[in-house]
Amino acid sequence: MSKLLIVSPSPHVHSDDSTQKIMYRVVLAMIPALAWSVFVFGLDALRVTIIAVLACLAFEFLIQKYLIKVKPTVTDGSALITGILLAFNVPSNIPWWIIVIGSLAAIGIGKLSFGGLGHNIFNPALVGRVFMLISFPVQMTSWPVNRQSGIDAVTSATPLGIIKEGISNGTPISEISQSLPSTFELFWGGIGGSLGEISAVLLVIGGLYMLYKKVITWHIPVSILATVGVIAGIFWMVNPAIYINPLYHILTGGLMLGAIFMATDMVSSPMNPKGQVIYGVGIGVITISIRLFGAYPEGISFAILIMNAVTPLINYYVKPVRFGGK
Amino acid sequence: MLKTFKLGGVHPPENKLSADKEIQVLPLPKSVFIPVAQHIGAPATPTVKRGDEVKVGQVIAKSSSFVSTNIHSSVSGKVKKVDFSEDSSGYPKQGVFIDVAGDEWIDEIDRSEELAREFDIDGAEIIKKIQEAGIVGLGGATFPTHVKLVPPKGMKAEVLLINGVECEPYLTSDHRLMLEKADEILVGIQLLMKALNVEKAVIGIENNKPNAIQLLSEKTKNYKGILVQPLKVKYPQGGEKQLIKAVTGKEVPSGGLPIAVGAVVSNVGTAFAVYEAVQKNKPLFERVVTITGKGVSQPSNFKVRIGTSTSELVESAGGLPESTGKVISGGPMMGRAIASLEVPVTKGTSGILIMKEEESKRKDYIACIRCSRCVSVCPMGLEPYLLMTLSQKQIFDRAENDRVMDCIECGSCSYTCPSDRPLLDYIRFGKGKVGQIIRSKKK
Amino acid sequence: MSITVIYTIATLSVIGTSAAVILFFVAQKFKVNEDPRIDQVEEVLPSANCGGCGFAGCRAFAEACVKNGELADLYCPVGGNETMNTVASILGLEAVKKDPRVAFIRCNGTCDHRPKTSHFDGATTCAIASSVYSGESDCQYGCLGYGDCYDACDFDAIDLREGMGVPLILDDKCVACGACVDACPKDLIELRKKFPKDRKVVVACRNEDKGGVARKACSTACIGCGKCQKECKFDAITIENNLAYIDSDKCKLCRKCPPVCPTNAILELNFPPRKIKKEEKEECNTAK
Amino acid sequence: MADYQDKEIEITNFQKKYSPGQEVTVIFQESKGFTALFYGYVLPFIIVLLTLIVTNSVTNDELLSGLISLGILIPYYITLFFFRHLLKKVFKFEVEETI
Amino acid sequence: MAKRESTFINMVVTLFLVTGIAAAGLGFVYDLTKGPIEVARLKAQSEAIKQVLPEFDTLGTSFKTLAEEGGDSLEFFPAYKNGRLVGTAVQTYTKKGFNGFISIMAGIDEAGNFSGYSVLEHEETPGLGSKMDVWFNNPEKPKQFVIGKNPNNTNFTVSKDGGDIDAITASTISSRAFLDALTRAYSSYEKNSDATSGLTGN
Amino acid sequence: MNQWKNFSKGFIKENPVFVLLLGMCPTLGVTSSAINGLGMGLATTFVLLMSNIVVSLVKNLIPEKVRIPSFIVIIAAFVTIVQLAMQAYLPSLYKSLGLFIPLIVVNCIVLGRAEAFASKNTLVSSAIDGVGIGLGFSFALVLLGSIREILGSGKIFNITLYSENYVTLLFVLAPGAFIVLGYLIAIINRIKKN
Amino acid sequence: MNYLVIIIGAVLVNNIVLMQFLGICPFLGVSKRLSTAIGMTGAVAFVMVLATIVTYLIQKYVLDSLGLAFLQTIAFILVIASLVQLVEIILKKVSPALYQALGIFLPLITTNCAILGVAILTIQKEFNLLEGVVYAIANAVGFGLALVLFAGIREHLDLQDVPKGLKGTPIALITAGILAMAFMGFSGLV
Ligand SMILES: Cc1cc2nc3c(=O)[nH]c(=O)nc-3n(C[C@H](O)[C@H](O)[C@H](O)COP(=O)(O)O)c2cc1C
Ligand SMILES: Cc1cc2nc3c(=O)[nH]c(=O)nc-3n(C[C@H](O)[C@H](O)[C@H](O)COP(=O)(O)O)c2cc1C
Ligand SMILES: Cc1cc2nc3c(=O)[nH]c(=O)nc-3n(C[C@H](O)[C@H](O)[C@H](O)COP(=O)(O)O)c2cc1C
Ligand SMILES: Cc1cc2nc3c(=O)[nH]c(=O)nc-3n(C[C@H](O)[C@H](O)[C@H](O)CO)c2cc1C
Ligand code: SF4
Ligand code: SF4
Ligand code: SF4
Ligand code: SF4
Ligand code: FES
Repeated sequence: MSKLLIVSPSPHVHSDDSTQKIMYRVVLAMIPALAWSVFVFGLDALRVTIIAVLACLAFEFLIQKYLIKVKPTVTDGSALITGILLAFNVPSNIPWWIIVIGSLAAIGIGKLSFGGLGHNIFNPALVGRVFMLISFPVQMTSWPVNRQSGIDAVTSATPLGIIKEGISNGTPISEISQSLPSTFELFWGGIGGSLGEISAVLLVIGGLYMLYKKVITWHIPVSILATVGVIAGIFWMVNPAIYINPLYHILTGGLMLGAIFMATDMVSSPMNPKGQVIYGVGIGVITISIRLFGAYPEGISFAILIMNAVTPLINYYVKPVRFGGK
Repeated sequence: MLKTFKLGGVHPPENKLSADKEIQVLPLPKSVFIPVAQHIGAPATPTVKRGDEVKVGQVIAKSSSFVSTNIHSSVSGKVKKVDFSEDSSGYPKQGVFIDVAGDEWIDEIDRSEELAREFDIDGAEIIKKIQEAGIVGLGGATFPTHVKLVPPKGMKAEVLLINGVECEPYLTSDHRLMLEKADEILVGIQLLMKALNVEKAVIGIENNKPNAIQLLSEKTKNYKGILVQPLKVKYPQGGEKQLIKAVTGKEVPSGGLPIAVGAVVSNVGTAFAVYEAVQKNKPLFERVVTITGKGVSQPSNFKVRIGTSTSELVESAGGLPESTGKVISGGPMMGRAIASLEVPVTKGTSGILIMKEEESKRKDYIACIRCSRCVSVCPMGLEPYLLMTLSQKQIFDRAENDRVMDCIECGSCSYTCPSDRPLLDYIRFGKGKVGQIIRSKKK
Repeated sequence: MSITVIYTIATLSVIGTSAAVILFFVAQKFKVNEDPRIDQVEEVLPSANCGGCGFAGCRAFAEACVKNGELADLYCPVGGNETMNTVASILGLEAVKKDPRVAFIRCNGTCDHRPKTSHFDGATTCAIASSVYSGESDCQYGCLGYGDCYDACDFDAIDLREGMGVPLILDDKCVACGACVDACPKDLIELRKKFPKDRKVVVACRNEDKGGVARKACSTACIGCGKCQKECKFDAITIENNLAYIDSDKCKLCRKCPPVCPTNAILELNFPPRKIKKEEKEECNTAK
Repeated sequence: MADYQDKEIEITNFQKKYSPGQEVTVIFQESKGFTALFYGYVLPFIIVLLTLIVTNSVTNDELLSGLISLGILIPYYITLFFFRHLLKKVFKFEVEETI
Repeated sequence: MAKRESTFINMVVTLFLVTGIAAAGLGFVYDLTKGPIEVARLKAQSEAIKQVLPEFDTLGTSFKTLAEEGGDSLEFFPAYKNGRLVGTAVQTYTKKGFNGFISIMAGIDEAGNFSGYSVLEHEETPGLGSKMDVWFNNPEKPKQFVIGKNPNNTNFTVSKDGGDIDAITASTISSRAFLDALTRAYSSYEKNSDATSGLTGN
Repeated sequence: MNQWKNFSKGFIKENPVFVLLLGMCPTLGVTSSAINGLGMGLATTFVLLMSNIVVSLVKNLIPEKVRIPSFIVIIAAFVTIVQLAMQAYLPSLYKSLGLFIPLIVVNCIVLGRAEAFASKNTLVSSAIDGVGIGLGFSFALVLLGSIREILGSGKIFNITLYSENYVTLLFVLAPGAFIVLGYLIAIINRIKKN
Repeated sequence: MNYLVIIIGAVLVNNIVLMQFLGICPFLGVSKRLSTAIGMTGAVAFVMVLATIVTYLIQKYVLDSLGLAFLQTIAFILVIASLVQLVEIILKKVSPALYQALGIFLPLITTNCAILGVAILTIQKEFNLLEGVVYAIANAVGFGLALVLFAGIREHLDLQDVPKGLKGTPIALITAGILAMAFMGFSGLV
């Protein structure tokens, strides 16, 4: 025998799944929503997405190569996801330099400062998004109108913004809702907003694909949506004059995007089903509190970031079901 | 109704290439190396020396304590030397080298093939015979069977579980044995039941062996108290704790023995060996070994004398393929890769798996992406990703608290990790260290 | 003086004085339990917290020094005699002098000496590799080369020498803390007496196999032939289990033994070059 | 080979390593520590708070209720003093290094 | 010099002395700065008043009045030129700011129009809400300029809510709060206009 | 000790903020602009200088066991003096530094210096130490304040550098303080290593 | 309702550590282990409440009535320092075991500006005694929340490969920054 035998500890076989495959499946799941936003907002959406993706990949490569001096891992697909999701979270008319700064915050602060893929505590895309939201509130909160529903290139508020605005003026919901898109429009995506949040149905389709491919489990998205639905429902039943119905909450403001694509980021979410449900409920409660009582019209980004911070505690105290009890 | 265990589990490709290959008798080797430590517990002490003539079945090393067994010669011939040579642990171990001459068996052994169904012998005597015959668990753990048959004080066995699961991919030795020696196994089971003084025995067989399930279900009608339980295919169902959970629904407590839930588990091969030892006076000196692999020209099942070198086995299966990367003693999930083909077949060798080079290389691992797949597949409900890091960073107190000692080393976690992390490598290391710490604390 | 000033003084003084009364009691307890010498001793220790002294960190060692009453069994290998003398003078005790030591890896099975007979593909730590099998060569005693010792060393005193198969200890950085000794699963590392200019004569082998087997596994293995033992005038060499061992406390660096070793298993390091057998010496001298 | 693995990984020492500059702090054992926390701070804290709320609503005098609620600590700690031998058994503390 | 022993007496005396001396020093400094502090406070106030009112020469006695909807009181500073009332500065507030409390000095001229304002205290976000000190004071942007207007002739709500004043970009909340404060000042002013006009200089 | 070294150590080598990690609250709290940083830094320097002088003067008069409380009183007195003086002569700076002026008392740097240095050293070196450490502290605050001000409001010492439309607001808000300080410390660590 | 506003305001919206920058030293120093973080929180809550009561009484019935408001700083710090040490003595006398388990946190508290800061803020915000105490408790809870969250994060970070230069304090500060960013989402909640 000429070659040397290979020796290694068991097991000697490996499933053919890989991290890269998982990441590209997520990308695939986001394609419908991306395509829709390009259809709706035109090439602007494409421009924003490309800038965000390129910036994320470039920062990942440059920082890893020249600052941290480790082997760059741009090909693993995670920075690609971060880029797309970053783009999903901004209006399509945002200036390019803001996206670049946001990407730097996402990749540089949110991801690589903690050691890169797998080591970050917070969801990088959300670090980027909240960074932009706080830094550039003007640009981050003026959206072009959905082309499908009429005139081009006028800024308009999102449905949740309109509601918040109206309620703080004391206008009853029944009146506000005349200027609101219908629930059905929300569902298929006939509304204005950030790139990725406009069509609930396409996001759900992406989510179902990921569920089918076992990229995610149902625990996080379902517990978020259920919590928001239940709490919003209680308020709505108590006083429908100032609280809008729960379906509206579920379909608007990037809740779907957050629940399906961002809260499920495995790196920054808890490790076992029990923990994931706690995490999801936490996100739901914080989101709805911010929406109903806070200054921001929508709160899922903040809610996810806060629960990201709680995740280590959840992992520390919530253990999986052990064989043999206790 | 199909049963299975609840927590975790994986489905590696089964690749049972040799499932329909009848058990062949491997030609006598020219020489053998029989290690004196083929079981858990104290090694036996050699009783022969260079130049001694030995016969098949003769004791060549005596057990030195209760948790230990005798070692018998598997061939007849002349003792060449008593020396060290590498076994599947990868380290040189003491053993007896014998040059084979003829095939002369000791007289006590009944060599007829005929089924000896009836027995009239009490439990204690069965155990004594098992002990003398050097029988250890053939499921892989090689724990001396007579020890298992004597429950610790205050505990009582209620059910005997027979492990016919053979959940390791590729391996088929138990499967073939069940098909070809069904009656003998059933008699062996009855003997074990008598020794344990239990009324009930259940044979657990995975659903991917329908012919074995059917045959044994058929035959058990003639044997009182024995049932066949078909099981859903899921690795590591053959693990003792998982089998007990699947069949009885009970969970062996953390750190406890099966007897804590009234169960004793034995492999089908063990049951067959018990039959031979008690009814035929035949000590344990040969066993069924599967030799298989994608590159192997004739995957087969052989009845092999203990001490035969791996290379002879490989030759009989068509020789070592050019593409070989790795040779494994055991299955792909739990077997040990061996560095040299001189390693002998021992009582614990259930198969030899030859892997092609491209299958054998591990991929470079990357950071844990916390996908929690390892957590969800762990049959013990552990957190492999965490245990690996804790072991790596040598935080052993936390590893202990997170139950590293519960790991059964099934490898499901490493198998499934999309980042290709060597989880079990480190967990095993951590387990070793924590074990030492616990032992040193006890002292 | 205005009324405010008077009030000010009155108020503050009342508060201050009552604070003083309280603090008096506090102060009483503060000094009792800690011996101030512990701090002093800790200050002169190297703060490496390496555990080389056998205690959990420098402070624990300082406590032990103060409490023990004598320094017989207490020694900080990092600080060495100098530090121990300072400690002794603080405590008014007698320091024991110890010869400085340095770690040495007793294996010279670099790639050219020791043919590879298998390829290890598991997690690359020595502990894990050694739990799987005896190693990539036929020598079951030799260095695995994955550098558990390197990871254990807090002083950057080990050079991994990527590709050579055996790490190298950098004598000038090694403080003899012993962390690597404990880390090596093959038990290859020994703390030897440190001679001037880092010279040493040492059997760089741990192979206990019989000559033939050993030689086959590694061309520079000690085969236990005993020639060096006969050569040594100082009884520094013992042979046990087919393996020679040079006791560094007895060795006088006379350099009689290396030339007689048939396998060049004895290394003489950091000596000026010999006149005779020059080329051979350079070959096996792995240190610079 | 199944689950039996040679456990004689040849490691002689498993003491934790201490790296340079590592701090050493006192850690209390968690469960016992929480009992200590309860009797030391949490319980008196609750008592002070309750007293404050009650006296304030009864007397409506901040000075009085403040002083009373502070004063309530004296009997509390005296009580604790009498039970100190019981507490002694419960707590142990150990020195551990922080990571 | 040898260190002092830590006897009980020593300790108490030392601390007594230390605090005593410190107190004496402090009292002294306090006496010294009491004047300037008061002066600084008044200066800041009068500067704010000067900023928001047309030129005046004397400040009348200030008085406080409860705000319309209850809550904290507003302070009025009537200002006179040549004995004639030229305007009143009103120290007003709102609690509706993005971060709560905002205090504003608003000037109202004798015609009842706002003549100027100065933000005294706020915790609004720098770069956003904090821009209100210049935003509503920009004659080049008539839609956000509040000077010369009053709630009687202009709808003092942000245009988004149907009013006449443009809100600070991305700071509608602060803008509303600001206008709330001005409206509060104005309504109290109207209610107390008799009191103000009735007073004369000195 | 070499007085120059004694003076200059506070800037990088023993910088209270970057290296000793003391007095983090004011460091983070007041540095939304360079001028605030400077004001706070100088106020702290003054307190440090004065308390170091006084402590080293009276060090032998004070019994061991009331050392700390006495020092606290001395420091608190100087803080109050600064407070009063600022209120009188720099009312607007006093307003923007807010709560953090009284908190100089509990700033660990001040007490730490009194304890560790002034109570053991001569008047002159204590004074120099106080000024050195104080200026090091101020340097850190100004550096942090400048960065935050430049990035977060496009200005430095209130001089506009670029249009407000391009500022990254986050840096003048609370999160910016943490983030900038975090990276600054990392950079300083690296500089110190080389 | 008023109390609820105070509580939410102090715990979430204006979190004492993340938004007000008080008590940063213990926040960075004692957050390495979860158990110590919890112990510290208990101690801080207790001392904060006691300190608020005492300083409130002193301010209102001594300083204010004598017109000595400018002595606030010096009086408060004296009171707090002796109070902490008083607790320390009492604890030690009452139960040495308790003292050993908890005493280590007390010296850390004296130089904790959160205590002094809250005492001063209580006065500045013109709370009455009960509100002041609620405010103190809420701040202690806010402190504890930040500390415990942070301790969890740092125990987690210890197991991650943080780049060398950022290990330790830098990454802790960056994490705190992101946490502060997330907490800004609560603005306007009251
Ligand atoms: C120290 C020790 C004592 C054991 N004692 C018993 C026993 O009393 N009864 C029993 O049924 N099995 C006993 N076992 C065997 C184990 O339960 C188990 O069957 C054996 O380790 C092999 O099973 P496995 O291959 O699933 O690991 C013992 C094992 C060990 C290591
Ligand atoms: C993960 C795992 C898988 C196992 N798979 C099998 C198996 O497929 N067949 C089997 O007989 N024993 C298997 N074993 C060994 C059993 O746990 C147990 O030791 C054996 O059934 C006891 O019987 P024995 O003592 O007769 O060998 C496995 C053990 C483990 C830990
Ligand atoms: C960090 C941050 C601080 C903010 N501060 C204020 C503020 O001080 N005042 C304000 O009115 N809005 C502020 N906002 C903006 C509001 O959240 C919200 O965008 C705005 O009130 C409504 O948008 P609009 O003014 O465009 O209608 C802030 C936003 C952020 C992200
Ligand atoms: C299901 C799933 C969801 C993900 N969501 C995000 C996300 O919301 N934001 C992001 O930056 N990366 C996301 N990623 C990519 C990747 O996990 C992330 O960049 C890591 O946090 C980087 O360490 C996601 C990946 C997966 C598999
Ligand atoms: S090897 Fe151990 S940790 Fe991994 S899945 Fe199996 S039991 Fe769980
Ligand atoms: S399977 Fe691998 S990547 Fe996933 S959590 Fe486990 S170790 Fe991490
Ligand atoms: S080489 Fe070994 S003994 Fe020497 S300093 Fe390093 S770890 Fe310590
Ligand atoms: S000397 Fe020991 S620890 Fe070091 S590389 Fe060799 S085998 Fe590993
Ligand atoms: S400066 Fe605030 S706690 Fe240290």
